[in-house]
Amino acid sequence: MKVGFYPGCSMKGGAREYQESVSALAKVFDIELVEIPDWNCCGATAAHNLNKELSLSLPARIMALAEREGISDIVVPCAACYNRLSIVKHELEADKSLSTRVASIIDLKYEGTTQILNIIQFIDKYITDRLEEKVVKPFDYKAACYYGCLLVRPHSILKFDRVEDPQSMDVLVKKAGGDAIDWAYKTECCGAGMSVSRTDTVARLSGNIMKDAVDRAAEVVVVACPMCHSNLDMRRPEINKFLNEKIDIPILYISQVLGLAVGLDAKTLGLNRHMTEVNLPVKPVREIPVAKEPKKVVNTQKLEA
Amino acid sequence: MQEFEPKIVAFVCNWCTYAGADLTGTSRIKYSANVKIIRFPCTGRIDFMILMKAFENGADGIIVSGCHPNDCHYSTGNFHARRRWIVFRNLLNFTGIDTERIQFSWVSAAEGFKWADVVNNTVKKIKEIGPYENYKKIAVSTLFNEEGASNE
Amino acid sequence: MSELIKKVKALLNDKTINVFVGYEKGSADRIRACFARNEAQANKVFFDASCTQNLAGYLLKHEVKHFGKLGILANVAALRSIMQLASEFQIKDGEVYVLFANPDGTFVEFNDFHSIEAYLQTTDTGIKAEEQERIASLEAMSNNERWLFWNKEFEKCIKCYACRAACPMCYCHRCTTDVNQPQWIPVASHERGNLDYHLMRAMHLAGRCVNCGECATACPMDIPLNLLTYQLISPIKETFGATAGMKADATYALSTYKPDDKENFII
Amino acid sequence: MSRIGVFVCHCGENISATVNCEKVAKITGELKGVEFSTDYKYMCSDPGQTLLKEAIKEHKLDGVVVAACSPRMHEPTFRKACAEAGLNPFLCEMSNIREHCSWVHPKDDLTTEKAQDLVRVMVEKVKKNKALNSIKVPVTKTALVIGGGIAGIQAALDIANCGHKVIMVEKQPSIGGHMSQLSETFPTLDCSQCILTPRMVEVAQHPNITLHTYSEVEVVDGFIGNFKVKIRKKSKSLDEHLCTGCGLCTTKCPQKKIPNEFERGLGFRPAIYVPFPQAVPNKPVIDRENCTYYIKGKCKVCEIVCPTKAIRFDQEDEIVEVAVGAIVLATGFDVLQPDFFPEYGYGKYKDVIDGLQFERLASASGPTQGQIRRPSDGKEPKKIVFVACAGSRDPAKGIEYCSKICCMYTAKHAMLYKHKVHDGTPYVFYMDIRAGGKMYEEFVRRTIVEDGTHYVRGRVSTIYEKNGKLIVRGADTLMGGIPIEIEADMVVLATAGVANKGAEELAQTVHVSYDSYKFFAEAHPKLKPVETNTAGIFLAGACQAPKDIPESVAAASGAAVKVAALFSNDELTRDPLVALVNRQPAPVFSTCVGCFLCQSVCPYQAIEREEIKNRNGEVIKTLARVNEGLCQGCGTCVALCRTKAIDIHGYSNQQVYTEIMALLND
Repeated sequence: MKVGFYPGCSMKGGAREYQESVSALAKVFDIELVEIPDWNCCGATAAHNLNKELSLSLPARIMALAEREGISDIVVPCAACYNRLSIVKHELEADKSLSTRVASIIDLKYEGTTQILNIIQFIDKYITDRLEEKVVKPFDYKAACYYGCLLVRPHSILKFDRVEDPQSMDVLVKKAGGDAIDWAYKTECCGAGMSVSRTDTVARLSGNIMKDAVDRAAEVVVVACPMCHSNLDMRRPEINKFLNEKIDIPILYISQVLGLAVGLDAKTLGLNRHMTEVNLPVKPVREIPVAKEPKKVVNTQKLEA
Repeated sequence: MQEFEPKIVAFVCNWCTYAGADLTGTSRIKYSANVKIIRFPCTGRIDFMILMKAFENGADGIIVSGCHPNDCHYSTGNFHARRRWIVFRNLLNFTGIDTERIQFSWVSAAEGFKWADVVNNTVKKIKEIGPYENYKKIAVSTLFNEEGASNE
Repeated sequence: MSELIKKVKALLNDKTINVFVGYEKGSADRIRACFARNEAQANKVFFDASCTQNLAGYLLKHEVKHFGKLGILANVAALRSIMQLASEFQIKDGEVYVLFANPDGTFVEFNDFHSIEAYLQTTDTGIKAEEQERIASLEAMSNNERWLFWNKEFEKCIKCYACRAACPMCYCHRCTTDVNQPQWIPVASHERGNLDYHLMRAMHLAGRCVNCGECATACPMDIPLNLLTYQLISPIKETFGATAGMKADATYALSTYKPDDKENFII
Repeated sequence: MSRIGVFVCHCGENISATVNCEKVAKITGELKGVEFSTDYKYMCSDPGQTLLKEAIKEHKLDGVVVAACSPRMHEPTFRKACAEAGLNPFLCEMSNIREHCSWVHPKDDLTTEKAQDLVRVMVEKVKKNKALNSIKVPVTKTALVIGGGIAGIQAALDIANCGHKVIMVEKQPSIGGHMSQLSETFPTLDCSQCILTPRMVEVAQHPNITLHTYSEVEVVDGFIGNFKVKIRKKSKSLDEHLCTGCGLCTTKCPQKKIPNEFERGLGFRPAIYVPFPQAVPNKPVIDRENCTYYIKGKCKVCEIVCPTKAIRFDQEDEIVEVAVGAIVLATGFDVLQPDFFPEYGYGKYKDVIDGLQFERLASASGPTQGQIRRPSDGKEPKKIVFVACAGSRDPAKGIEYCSKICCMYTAKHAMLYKHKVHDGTPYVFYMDIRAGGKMYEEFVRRTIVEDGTHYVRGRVSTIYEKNGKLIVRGADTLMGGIPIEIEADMVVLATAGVANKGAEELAQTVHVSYDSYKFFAEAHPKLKPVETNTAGIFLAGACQAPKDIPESVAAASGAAVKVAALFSNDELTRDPLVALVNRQPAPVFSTCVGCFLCQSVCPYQAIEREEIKNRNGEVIKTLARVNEGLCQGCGTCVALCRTKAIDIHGYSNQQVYTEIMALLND
């Protein structure tokens, strides 16, 4: 099974562990991720603030390249890239003349036939069915699933399950053996790109998120966006300073959570790369209810940092 | 040479366009005398064969007009008419009949100005393209007043 | 072959049907329709790949109907005709025994409309590539060229009405052609009368034509009549989402509407 | 040979200024079949009409063409004049040579020629006209009112007070509807029950009203004046004649923990129950789904304790068939279901309730006897948040309309809360305050100014529970959109009013149209607000769109007047310009082939199936038939019919064909 893969900048830099964990997870499920050759920047926040055509052309080129390779599905783990690609696909679909114009700019044929999948849609389409049978180490933690904004909005285009109270990541965590808690900050702003320019704002916004998660006894926050991850993880000292507390729960990507559940080791999943140490408590083993042959019982859940 | 005065027949519904044309009159807005109206209860009543008959009998242009979508006096007649025209227009195009000579429009009872515009623009267009010689040829060459039979 | 004959005999013997509409070899081994009512006639029933006529055209014919319960050897076009006729309340479920001649040479019984619908979903019901090409080439012409093309074709028409007789959807007892108060369609086969007649026929089949092509096959003057109705199939499907002869309870594209039906010519 | 009269009107100078009327009369007078032609200054004047009438008599005219103004103006005038002269009014046609000719063209020969053409067209048309008689339809002077809420009650009483019989059908065991659940009503704060219950009793006691509660309409056939209706009376498991309504059974029933629908789940009821104390009829029904006897096969406590032995466990549903002449739909509305608001925790947190639940809490006869207590622990909420537009005006949620009543009842709720919890703090989140109505704006002002309700303009994004409090998070758009969080004890959502469950099915049963929200559609949004597109069926109240009590009552009275007007004659007279399916001698019977493709184009369900049977009673043909009582004469079926089996009076195939011929062949 081959699926196109668009890494974007963060997978190659700050969020290398995200790519590592997605690749490792795909491998477990015999999915070959084909990186789109000669891919370019999605334009991120900058392009659509500066130049409309540029902001359309950059993602269009990525999709056109994928089309040229005969790729029908592209998984875009970064929520920001996913957002840009999806919105551009939508805009070009709605306006054929714009689509023609963009095709002439990028000098490639653009049909709009590729499907853009975020990490959750990717997992749902290719992995979910086989997930439970592969779980060997249930991820037995109270997890707060944090969706952020770029994955779910605008609802009219992205059609994420329930815009105000999304569920699909919670479902995945539950399937991995976890306890997805009900909490209030699933889609609140983390501060996003203010990370550098207004660290204080990020500390406050991300701080509120972390506070609610911890107050509700979450042992881990699960994310699907490198930006959310960096704010909640890398800005932890600032967050703790703002809250005047010491919050030390880790932030994991959904791909890492599932990776752990299917028995991948911490190094493969890049857990060592997080700023906040991933130090999940060892839990007593829970019997896995399996119908067919009993799986090997693993006694300790040892995480290598 | 005398200027070409096209024969144009308008098939309109009683409730919107006929009333709209009345308003054109009440407002004394002038339009070309080439267009003559035949009243129908609803655009839904306008059989496609009526359009064929008009061309056959020497019409150079046709206007078909009724209530705007959602405004039909009978609530849905114009929706059915619209489907009929979509299909019929396809067929006419395919058989090489000049659909430019048929102007479909929605003119409400309040659109006296629009009616005058529709008429004037249609007359102008038909004057430009000239008489419908193609159709007249087949019509005239064979006109041995068969219809006389039905006119008691 | 013997299997088919055996089946027809069994059907006639146990009175499941009174007549079986199938194919037989006529003079000079030409394939023609047969109406088997007894063993001897059943023995002549024949089928091979050359048997392509849509026999559904006979289902509503008075001369066939009066035999009683009908059985039919159906091809895909006939199945679609049956569906369309059902949607127009001309055939009830279970009224006609349908034996389907699979392209692979086997025969399948369809016991109800539902199974016909299910089968049609899985099979190719579109028009043939060469017909599509002919339509495309006509569409590529100028308006005047098309006018001349059809004028030339219609000039040939002798108003024999074979197209009407062959069409499974032309089942009206009194065709508009035969209405004389008023005389909508001139009787004589002059250019105008012919144009009127064929435009009318195409409009009456719009949204109902199941693209069996019997009209063109039947035409002794080789007028490509099927193109007129075929050409309307894809716009009707694209604009209204309707395809004729796929469901027994389908709605007719021209007697339904959507408030937001799209057009680009009404001002 | 026809004897047609042509009368060309000058309309003062309105026509004659640009059209040579004398010439028109002269030229058209020479047309074949025209016996008489003249022109006159004012045809519509008394002398003009007299001229017409005398010409009809003198020249024995069998057709008349008046060339004058628009037929939309004076067609009735001249048809009446013809009728007075003994000529069938439908043999009179008008040529519009004023609006469509003299007023829009300059004075020249072309204009006069056009006038001649227009007259010629009508002369030829009138030759094909047929004498027609008005259609008479008998009227059954009994009305059916579906729904026993305030709208149904009002309509039923108004019709009954006009002296006509009324049959009322109510789905629930009691009439009263949503209004009986309300505590007090805006803007006067009078008690809902106090003003409603006398009306309910009046319905029960009115000699002209037959009440079927716990019943539903199953089939509606027929047409205006002549509907046949089947009503399913669901079994109450009770002999209503024997039951005295003592209520002993309801106190002894061992099943006591069934969520009470009337209290919207805030209280409980037994399996044999009266929905509320003032119910009409005040007799219990057994809820078979929850009754121990029907579940387990034994119990029968109610039967044992009943002093009059009125319980009937084996009672079956009864089908009642009635004939009615008019139907009033008054089936009301519903409010949104909890799963609509995951972000507001409705359905998840006990203390997030909807407006109707708050009504029950505030009602003196409610589960808390009118004290405001939160459902979770019974404590008095000290801080309460009301969320207006919960679902309404939210395209993302698929409800784009304004539910209209929420602004007012939310203001009322805040006020009632303040009257009951003096030290409490009410907040209202709102988008706009829509308080158009008599004393409405003043009422909202009172809530804000006198009762100190904090109105916050902004939407609530989310509500969640934290440390026993409901955190309501929103934005205050009047303060520059600053985020705002309120730690509330209770939240009341003004959930959108939506079409009642089953509205779509009912609309299909009674053959009326409905909008995309499943509210029933009126015939015209402005001029026919209580009529439907189906003649003889009317709308009252919130089944049409969200409405408050005064509006519902007004609409109900409006519908009642329409019914009364219909019932004011023994027969209904209708214009005969209707469609008809041709008839032929046997064995053809008709050229209709019964494809019924015409059926779905008819907006009025006027096309019926008619079975032609032979002497043995076997069906030999099924034909379409146009019901003259329902047909409104649009002619869409005529244009659709492939065999030309359907035609329409007034615009027949012969007539329009002749018009085209005449117009184009001069």
